[in-house]
Amino acid sequence: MKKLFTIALAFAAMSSAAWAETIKVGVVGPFSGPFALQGKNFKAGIDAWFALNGNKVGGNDIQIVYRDVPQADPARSKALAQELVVREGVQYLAGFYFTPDAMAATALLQQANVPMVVMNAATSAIVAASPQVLRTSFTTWQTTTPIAKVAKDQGVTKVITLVSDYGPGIDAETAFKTAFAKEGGQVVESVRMPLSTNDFAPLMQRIKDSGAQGLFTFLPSGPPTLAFVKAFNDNGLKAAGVKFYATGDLTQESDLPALGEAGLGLQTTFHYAVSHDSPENKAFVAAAEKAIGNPAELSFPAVGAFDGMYVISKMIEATGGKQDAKKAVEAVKGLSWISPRGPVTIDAESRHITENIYLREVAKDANGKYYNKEIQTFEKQGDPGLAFVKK
Amino acid sequence: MQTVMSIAIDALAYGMVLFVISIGLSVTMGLMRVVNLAHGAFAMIGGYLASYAARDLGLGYAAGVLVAIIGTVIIAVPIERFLYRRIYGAPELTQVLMTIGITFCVIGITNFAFGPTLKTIPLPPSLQGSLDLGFRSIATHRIFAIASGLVVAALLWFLIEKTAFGIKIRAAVDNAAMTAALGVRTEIVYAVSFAVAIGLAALGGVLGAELLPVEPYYALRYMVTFLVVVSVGGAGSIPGALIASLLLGAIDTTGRYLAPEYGEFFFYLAVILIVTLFPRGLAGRLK
Amino acid sequence: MTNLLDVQSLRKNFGGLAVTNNVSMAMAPGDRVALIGPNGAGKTTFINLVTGNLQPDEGRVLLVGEDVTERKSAERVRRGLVRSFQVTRLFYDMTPEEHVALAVLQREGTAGQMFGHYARRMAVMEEVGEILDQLGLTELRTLKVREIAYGQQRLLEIAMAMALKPKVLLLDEPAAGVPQSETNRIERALDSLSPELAVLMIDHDMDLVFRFATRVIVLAAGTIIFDGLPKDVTQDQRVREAYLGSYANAGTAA
Amino acid sequence: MAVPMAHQPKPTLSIGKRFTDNGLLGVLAILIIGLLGYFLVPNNLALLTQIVAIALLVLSIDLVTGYCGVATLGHAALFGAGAYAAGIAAAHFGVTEPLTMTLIGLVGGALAGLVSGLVILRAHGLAQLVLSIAVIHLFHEAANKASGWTGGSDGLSAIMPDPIFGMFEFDLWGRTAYVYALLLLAVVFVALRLLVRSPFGMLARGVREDPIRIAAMGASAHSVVLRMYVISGAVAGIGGALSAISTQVVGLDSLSFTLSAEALVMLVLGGVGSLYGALIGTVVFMLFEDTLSAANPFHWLTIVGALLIAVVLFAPKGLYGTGLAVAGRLKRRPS
Repeated sequence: MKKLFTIALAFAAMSSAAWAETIKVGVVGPFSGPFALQGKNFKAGIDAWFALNGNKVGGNDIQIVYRDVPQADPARSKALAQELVVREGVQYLAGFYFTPDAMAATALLQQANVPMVVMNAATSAIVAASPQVLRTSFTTWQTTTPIAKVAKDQGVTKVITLVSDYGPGIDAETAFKTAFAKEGGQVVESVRMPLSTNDFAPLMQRIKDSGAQGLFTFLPSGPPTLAFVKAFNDNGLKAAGVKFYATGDLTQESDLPALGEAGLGLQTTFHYAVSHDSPENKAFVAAAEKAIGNPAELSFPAVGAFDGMYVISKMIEATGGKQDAKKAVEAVKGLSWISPRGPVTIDAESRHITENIYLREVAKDANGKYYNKEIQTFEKQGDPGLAFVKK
Repeated sequence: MQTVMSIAIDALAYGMVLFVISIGLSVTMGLMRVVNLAHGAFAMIGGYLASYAARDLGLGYAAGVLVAIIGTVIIAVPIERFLYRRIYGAPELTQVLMTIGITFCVIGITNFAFGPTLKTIPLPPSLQGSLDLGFRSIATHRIFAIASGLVVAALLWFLIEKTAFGIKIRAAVDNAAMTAALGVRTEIVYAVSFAVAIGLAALGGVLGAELLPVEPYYALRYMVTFLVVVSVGGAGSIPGALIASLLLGAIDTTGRYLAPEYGEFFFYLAVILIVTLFPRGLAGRLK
Repeated sequence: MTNLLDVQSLRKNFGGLAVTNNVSMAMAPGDRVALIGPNGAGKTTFINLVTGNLQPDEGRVLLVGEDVTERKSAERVRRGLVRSFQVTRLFYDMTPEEHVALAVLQREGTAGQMFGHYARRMAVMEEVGEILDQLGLTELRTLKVREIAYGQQRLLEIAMAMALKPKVLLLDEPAAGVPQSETNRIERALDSLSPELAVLMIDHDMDLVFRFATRVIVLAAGTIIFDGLPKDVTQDQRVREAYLGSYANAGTAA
Repeated sequence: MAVPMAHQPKPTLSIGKRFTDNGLLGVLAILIIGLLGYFLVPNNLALLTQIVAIALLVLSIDLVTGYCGVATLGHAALFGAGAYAAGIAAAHFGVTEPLTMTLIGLVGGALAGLVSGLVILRAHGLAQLVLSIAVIHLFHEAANKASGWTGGSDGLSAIMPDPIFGMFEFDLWGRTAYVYALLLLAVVFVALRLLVRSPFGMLARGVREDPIRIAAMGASAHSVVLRMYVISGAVAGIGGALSAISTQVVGLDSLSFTLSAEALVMLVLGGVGSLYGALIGTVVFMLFEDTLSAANPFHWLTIVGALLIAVVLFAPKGLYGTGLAVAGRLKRRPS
């Protein structure tokens, strides 16, 4: 019995040895189901990176192995991550759209000797869960905090917050309240909406009744944002001059055509706009649009994936293709480069990305295409949420 | 008082949208006795077709609605002929398996063909904007949805209660073998009923698109809502579905206004209460 | 000696229609009563009221002196009031052996036991074997009920009732649908019932009724119009009217 | 087997029959196939462990759906309750001994079974289905609200089970977890085998076919099904605890409508009303899903849908039921 087992193990070891010059990267994300669009953007970002940089780093081929977790499902995410490490022999884990999925997989990293590059999941605590986690996306705290300043600067002192009742929504609510209080503003009411809300009209009535001058909201990207914005306009709040503030999740580029006229003028803060004007971004967008097929589908997870691949390539360089998670992570601490979103740095201490946050407004270009127009830059923003992570 | 009025209007508008989308399911489940979990899939197909016709081909809203209804029915005909006909009268669980399978396929194919982004159906200028009621404003398309809902309810009631075809449907439901023996071709009755139900699904998908946006996962996302409406109303009953839609719309809307945090609890506790009190649906008691 | 079953002034309306109208009757140990009456007289409703499948609007049902009107039908069964169904209600995926064994176990109070197989218990198997043998079902004991003939299913209904060892047994048309060749099995089974037991039988088969019953009750339009000896029933004027009247009206009523 | 045994008043059970009756054959099959899995895919044991956990959920649905005829789309409530009970015990109260955690999961699941049984059994048919949907949404929302205990939508992590018996540590390869899972499944399977063949199991089958008949025998159909719901909760709870122990996280998805519906689909796929059907359905569906979604993470859902349709068309009694029928026909032909 034991002998058989040893043989099986030996086989497993041999097979990974034989593939040594191909370095595998396991990417876990939602590639089917309701969030398939975001998974598609992961892939587009990664493909764009390959298109611009080739798939060799220092003589090693990089191969991506995709695994699908359609909806937040930590048990499945962990099982797949485990399978990627043990069976596929991946040296890097990456992707992770949802926080619980990322959290679940962090438990494996140390024993597996594998670094994890979070390409989206936006809860501050993930990087604290293991010293082998890096993040190339953003946190909800990071993108929310600046909008409080924007509101104050526009003379708004009374705000009502409406957020979806789940982790990121609650994060956004807390972040906004904290930041807005620091600015001297007042949050008159905080409402949490169930994720399954279809009809937002009654909530609009609540906004009206609260007497707030402005609204801060956080909703997951996708169908609810459309209904929410339409309800805001249809119920006369826009006409009444109530200011609308949100993070960029609400105006992600792939939702803009659906929002149409209703979205015009919405102000959001975010780390990336597809329209960002820089040579790096032009190259990236060209490659990513080609990779995704339909340019209208390109959205923010792609840039997180693209930069994630950059960090992974640097780690491969630093270790010469050998599996050594500690050395790899050490090598990219403090790493700075020009991302399609602007200048960024992997913070040496938190391993989270420091980046510019932009205030953008939805506008229409000459071809009638809607885009997020950057109008103000908050430079070198770290993650204010880290201070609140329970140890 | 204004707030109460305002909530009442929201409740009515939401309830009527629920009605328009769910009534087709009530027909398949009540009259044809099929647990049709693919109802949302057909509504979604309708939405996609309308979006394609109205937005991408620029045919306009009215044409979009027509294309949606006719197109969805055409797509549904072979599905009825080759798949549904095999599960009429089969155990509920078999029907669940088959219709979930169909839903998965539709989702996958839509995702492949149209991509995962939201699709909108551009409204004609007359339905855009909102109507000022003095104390509040209401979106014009919602008024349109309310009116359409009432028209659909009336037409359907007329079809089932007052026409020869309606008699055949009701007879076939009561006793298919006996009806067949009387010379009624039940498979045609079933096929036509199915087509009507699918047409209603497509119409609902289009009319409700402002509230329940069209995207590939639509087919599963709202399935539970439709099921709840139909069973609370009593499958197969038009007045039942109407009352259930309005009632659930009212509960949902009030719950979301008064205690949005606990809106889910509010809604489902109410469902449990209603279903326990009226196990055969609201219409089961009204008769 | 208390009556085993005592029905007092039962009344039940459906809508405005009195289906059971002030019905009283009693049965003592050893009684063999036949309940007859024209179609629509309310016989099955009466049985359902007695067993608790329906709740009466007025009146009481006493079982061995205890008022069971408010009790659920299952509780009445546990107190010894057992019925068979007019249309067989059986478990079509189970075998006759399992049916009877289940009834025996239920009577013993061990049907809720969550381990062990009944076939391991000699006493149970012996009793099951006896009952099946008595009704000529032995050869079919391991077939699924859906595979056996309707007449045999009727016999199984009676077998289950017998296995429950009732004090009062209500048989709703036990011989309906049973081929002539097998009715004698039913008769023999009925003859073998404990003399302590009270039996109420509904049937249209007058031969069976007269052979079996020591007393006949005639129900018409929800009211008892005759309660007496079998030999007197055909002479009774009201009974004749009820039957002939119903024939006369049959054309318009149907 | 189906040939009537003429005049055999006291059938005694042969050793061979007893062997199959108690499901020893099934246990052997579970262990052999399980160990085969261990050696054939030694590096995907995490998936195999997940399959076992879900198999327990599917067995649990079979108890109420297959044996008692209750329609439910909310059974994950029982599984999730077990998972959260075990997870909360470990993360908040430091109960990290795996056997104890499993036991806590069992109790949590049984309680959830009692609660949902009390609600769901108040109606029949479609109404019952809707009640079960309401129940799962209420459980899900309650867990989302109680984020202090459950971690809300971020999931409950920091579950660190001790080594089993202080000897076998939960390793990266998932060997310990898998062996533990297989043994749990074997034990549960034997227990359920005994249960469904016991007088109570017979009573339950009777309820499925005709609750009025059961009442006419003096038994209470409601109490039978409610008891079965509690047992079913215990089984699902063990599955949930196993999932919490082996993956060391519990997410809201374990209390979701999606999981309930998927598990029901697996059951119908395998064949309702037989323990083997439940096991086969789970294994086939999950392996199929895993292979497909690995081969094509983008479009596998379509193929799963097609599979379900094919099963309804060509194997209407489920894989196991139809397999048995085909085997029976083949066997009968030569004689």
